[in-house]
Amino acid sequence: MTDTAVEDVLASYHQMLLIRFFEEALSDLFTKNLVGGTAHFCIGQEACAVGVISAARPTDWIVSNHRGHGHLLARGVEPYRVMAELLGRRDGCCRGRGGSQHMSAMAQCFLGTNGITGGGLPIGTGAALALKYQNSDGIVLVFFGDGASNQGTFHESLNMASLWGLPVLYVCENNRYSMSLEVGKACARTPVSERASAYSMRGETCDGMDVLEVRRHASELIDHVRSGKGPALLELLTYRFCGHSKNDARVYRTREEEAQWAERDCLKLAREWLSTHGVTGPELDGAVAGAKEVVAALVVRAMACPHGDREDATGGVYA
Amino acid sequence: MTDTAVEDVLASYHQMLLIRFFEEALSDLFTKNLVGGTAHFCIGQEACAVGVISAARPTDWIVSNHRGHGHLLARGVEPYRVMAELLGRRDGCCRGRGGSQHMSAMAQCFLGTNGITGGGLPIGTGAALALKYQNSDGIVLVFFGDGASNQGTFHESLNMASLWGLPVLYVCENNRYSMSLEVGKACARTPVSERASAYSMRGETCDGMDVLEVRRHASELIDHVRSGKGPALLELLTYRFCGHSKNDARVYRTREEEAQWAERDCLKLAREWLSTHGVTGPELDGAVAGAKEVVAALVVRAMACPHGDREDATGGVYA
Amino acid sequence: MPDAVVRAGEIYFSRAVHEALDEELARDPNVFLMGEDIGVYGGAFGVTKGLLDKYGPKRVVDTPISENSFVGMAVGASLLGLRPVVEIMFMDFIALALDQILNSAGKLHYMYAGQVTVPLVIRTPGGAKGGYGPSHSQMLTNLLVGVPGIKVVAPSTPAMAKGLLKSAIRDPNPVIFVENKRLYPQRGPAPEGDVCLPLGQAVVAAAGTDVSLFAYSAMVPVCLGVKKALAGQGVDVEVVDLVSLQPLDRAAITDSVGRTGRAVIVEEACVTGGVGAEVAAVIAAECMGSLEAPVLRVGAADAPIPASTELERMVLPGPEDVAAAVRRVMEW
Amino acid sequence: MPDAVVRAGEIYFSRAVHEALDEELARDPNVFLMGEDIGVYGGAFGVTKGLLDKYGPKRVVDTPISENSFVGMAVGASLLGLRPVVEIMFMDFIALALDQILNSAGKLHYMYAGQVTVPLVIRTPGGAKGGYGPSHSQMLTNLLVGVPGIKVVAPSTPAMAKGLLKSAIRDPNPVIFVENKRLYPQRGPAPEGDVCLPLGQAVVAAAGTDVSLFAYSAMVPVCLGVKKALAGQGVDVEVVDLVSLQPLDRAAITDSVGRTGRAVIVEEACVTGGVGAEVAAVIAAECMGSLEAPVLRVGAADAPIPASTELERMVLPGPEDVAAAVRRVMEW
Ligand SMILES: Cc1ncc(C[n+]2csc(CCOP(=O)(O)OP(=O)(O)O)c2C)c(N)n1
Ligand SMILES: Cc1ncc(C[n+]2csc(CCOP(=O)(O)OP(=O)(O)O)c2C)c(N)n1
Ligand SMILES: [Mg+2]
Ligand SMILES: [Mg+2]
Repeated sequence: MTDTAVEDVLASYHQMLLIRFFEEALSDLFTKNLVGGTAHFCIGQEACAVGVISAARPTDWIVSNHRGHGHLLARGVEPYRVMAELLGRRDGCCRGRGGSQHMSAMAQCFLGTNGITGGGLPIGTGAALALKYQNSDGIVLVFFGDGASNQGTFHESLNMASLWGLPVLYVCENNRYSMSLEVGKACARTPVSERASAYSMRGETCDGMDVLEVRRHASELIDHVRSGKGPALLELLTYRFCGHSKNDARVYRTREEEAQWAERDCLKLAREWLSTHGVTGPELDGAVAGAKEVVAALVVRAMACPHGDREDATGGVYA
Repeated sequence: MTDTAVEDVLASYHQMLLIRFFEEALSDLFTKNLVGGTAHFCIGQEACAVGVISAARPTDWIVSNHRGHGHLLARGVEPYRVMAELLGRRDGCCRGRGGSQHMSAMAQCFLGTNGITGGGLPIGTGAALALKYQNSDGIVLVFFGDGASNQGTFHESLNMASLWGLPVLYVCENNRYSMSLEVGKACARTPVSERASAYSMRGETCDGMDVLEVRRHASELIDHVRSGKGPALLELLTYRFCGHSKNDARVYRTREEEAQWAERDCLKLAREWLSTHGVTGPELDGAVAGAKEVVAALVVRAMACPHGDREDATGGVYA
Repeated sequence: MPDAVVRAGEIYFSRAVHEALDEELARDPNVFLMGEDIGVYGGAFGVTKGLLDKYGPKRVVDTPISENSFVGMAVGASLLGLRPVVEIMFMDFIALALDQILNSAGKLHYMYAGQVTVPLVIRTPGGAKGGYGPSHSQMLTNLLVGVPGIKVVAPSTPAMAKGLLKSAIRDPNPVIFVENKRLYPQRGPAPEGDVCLPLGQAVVAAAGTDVSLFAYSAMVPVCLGVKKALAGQGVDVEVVDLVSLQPLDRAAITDSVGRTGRAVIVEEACVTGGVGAEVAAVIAAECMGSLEAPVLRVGAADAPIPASTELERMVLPGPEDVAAAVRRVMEW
Repeated sequence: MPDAVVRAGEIYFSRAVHEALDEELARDPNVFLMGEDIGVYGGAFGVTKGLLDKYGPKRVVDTPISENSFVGMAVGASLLGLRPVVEIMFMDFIALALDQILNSAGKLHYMYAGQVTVPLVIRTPGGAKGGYGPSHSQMLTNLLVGVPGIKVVAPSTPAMAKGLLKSAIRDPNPVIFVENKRLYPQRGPAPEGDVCLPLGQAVVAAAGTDVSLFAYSAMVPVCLGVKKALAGQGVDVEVVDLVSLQPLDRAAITDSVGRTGRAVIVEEACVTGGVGAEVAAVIAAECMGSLEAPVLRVGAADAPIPASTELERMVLPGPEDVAAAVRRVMEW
């Protein structure tokens, strides 16, 4: 292993910790009734966001779905502004208008989370069309779930992307459920990546808990896409440790299944890997403590931020 | 060859002749400006409708698309009532309300043509769900085109049909174009039947000009579907000899290509086969003359039928 | 409603919907439910909890996320005699299925000249409930009213929810049954057992003489609150619950305006292009003789619903907005 | 319009649309067209004929039949600075793409707090043209008016078609540009070259003093015909072309009613829930002082459009219906 590899994994570990604690803090705010509405936590799936996005360039575009906090943070959108948005505050990256499922950060080439399952697929595909139109060497990453792969937009978008050779990597985070429906009861064909062949598209499946594996596969497919060989589909096998959204008793799966997946927690795997590769216990503990601190501070700051005013509520409908 | 086989092909030849002359007569009425709106002729594709529908039971349900006259006639819906409907007359099977693209004949288990490309796919799939729900041994045939296979409803419907093992045969009449777009520029993967694997579904492609071949494949897949082994997709390679709809200069394809396909006219192939199998020239000529006569008579009759009244126009919106 | 079936306590609105589904599933073997996560999960708002256990997976069908096609499938199944009751998890997603609603469900009975009926119900919760954001908060009745061949019902109480849903399921036409997230946890009396309420009829929720407030769904309780508040100020408000948005009960509307001479229409949807516009147009056409003031509309600002609960409040119509409109027409 | 650009002859409405597309494609390399069969076929109504040859397949993109996704793709492309002009072959198919119109195109600028604009145009021919039947004849403006964040424009003349389409393409907001099959073969004057018309403004198509007829798209020429017919009977009709259905030019509406005191609203869409309801509601709210008669609406029967041309005529509003409504308000 080269030093760069260790440094990369360490950087990823930092990012995954940030996401994990960010989500836990948010979950805590929900429990305390300090946030309205609902949110979908990506706890357990951190390696997907971090592994894929770290393999891309910061100028590549990202389109996300309803479970998008990890994607935002992995892309380096300021965590404070994400938290403020989730809390509906004026400093939120969309001034509190968008919230969890409707949040963009154009300065970071983050085109938006999306509350409509499957809604991001054509938007990301269209962004890729724009990149090709503009002769850019950028690409688009479109994140979506196993459940979204059953929407018509999946079929329509992948078909057009393939026909026109658009620079887009479709990233399916297969966490085995779409809300309560097990993937085998929702997708007539699994693994989802095998659907790629219906569009003459390259498709691959890999372990979504191992951030190194994710990055390796993503890098390879991103190269493929960027080199003009057409779109590709990457399926990441993962698991959400929490419920689908804030109030979910998880009656559709067993605690045993959950425990098995917990064994393969991406944080645990990354930490083990780093230990084996010479990173010391104190260093790793320091990373954990550091991430917790960062999150605690930004929560305090975001909670103190005021809400928007009437103009924020009703203004700016038209450009 | 058994006598039944010859009789079957002869019956199919009769049906195909009826459809061909019916369509030609309708086209003529359009040329003379005696019909409003537009229509999509199936001239060239007769073997598809006749081959598949003759392989099914009269109690199996049919869902058709915008190019549905052949399906109606092959199912035995009274040609006069179909023509009257096309001419917007009171004796039309939908009293002139539906016209070419919105015509049903429930007594013949014909669930309807459909003006929305891809719109019939979920409807037929839902009918199959009803048949399974009712423990019927009936099945549904859903006809659609190569172009329709790019609608989201294709993906969504085939996925659900496969998940739930619904008794439905999807019949894709691949006539190489969706209006003007060549199938290779519209479908990222061809043959269309290969898309079936994305739904763990059986898929086959066969010559759509040879009515015997069509029936053979359809019979086999209908058996498969009826025996509870789940849905299947049958793709028929065919060609529409005419334009997409009444005003189409066919600039998107060459006259040479058309001539090549004309060589394989389903009527010609069927006639040749029948000749080889002992049917005499006079008998075959008689079939042609007979079909022409039937059509001529029903056109006269339909033209004489009155239009509906105000109640036909605005009544009966609610049951 | 006959006294015999009045139960002692009150029940939640969500429970009333559940009971209607339960009873109709028990009554008619052709009734079945389809939708996302309605089985073991019990639906995003818990309305169908327990029905999978009771009726099995044939009658309670969990679908993949494919709104346009499962609505289309329900249409197809209804043509062969089944009575599908589809849940669209949030009303915001109904746009995905609008083609099948508009071009199939609403038209087939007419365009096939009566050969078929489409006894289909689509239940869907609309409305904003504090922070769900732009794609999970809309009251999209404006998309549905004016689609020929479909009925649209929006109950405001548990009793109505139960009685109207039962009627909707038995109706031979496609009915969109609009629930409201904010109403689910509201309680009210509701009959036990088999009591149907007629579709197509508005209800005078509270009689009054000075001004008619027309409302539906979660805005009805808001209007009743305003009535109470204004009673102290000497304004006697009549609250008419439209209940049926399509067909509209035009007679009930014009009768009420005939009595009061003043009309304010209140809805949670955006003001522009909403149901309120249709009600105002009916009044403008038919009540010239009795109108003593302009017809005003109160509704959401013409904007998406923001995610922040504070901003959301500013976009949605509140009791103050209703009261202000009432005062304006009273002072005319 | 400056005299300099007035051309000698008249041109077809379809030609005017074509010219606007051609000129905008030439002017701005970010403008491109997407839709079904718009390339070598030239579009179902021939509007884009020749543009593929002139601008190539990068600028004129033939799509598969995937309405929801190619509209969503256009949204995505517009976020990165392109200016897609999408054709939806028949307005009836717009329901398939409504999710992306409602939940993406109309909301993104607002919900991302101004970080993006969505400079997207969707052109689509609505209206019945003699026998196309229930799924190819609808004027579905009712689905679009009331969707926040989108603009809706419905020109009635070649000059407007050209000038407004150019403005729509340059506008930073999503604009639905409603054409009409019956207008395509109509001729009229239209300027040569680069003349834009402002969005959002109604136009008094013909001044009058007795009654205001509000109309849009193909009903404007019908109303102008009625004006002529009734002039002989001593009724001086004002015809106001709404042009912009969203936002509505409220001032133009109330001004006209202020002048005439009487209003009839005419549209090709079903009466119930249509644009006419919104216009009537605006009048009912704002013109109390000047109204001398009920506000009437004329539109299609609340039914699907039948395929038979004879039946179609009975469903659609005709000049007799308009004249009858005018007489009713005059005799009030
Ligand atoms: C069009 C639409 N239908 C349904 C929903 C409700 N919903 C939100 S997330 C979700 C499950 C999505 O599953 P998947 O794509 O696997 O993503 P995951 O939640 O597992 O990350 C559902 C049904 C929605 N938001 N949009
Ligand atoms: C939703 C929708 N989009 C577009 C159309 C217009 N249209 C009618 S038929 C057709 C081509 C269909 O191609 P295919 O499915 O291959 O059938 P074919 O016409 O070749 O028989 C198109 C684009 C339509 N009727 N409905
Ligand atoms: Mg999932
Ligand atoms: Mg075809």
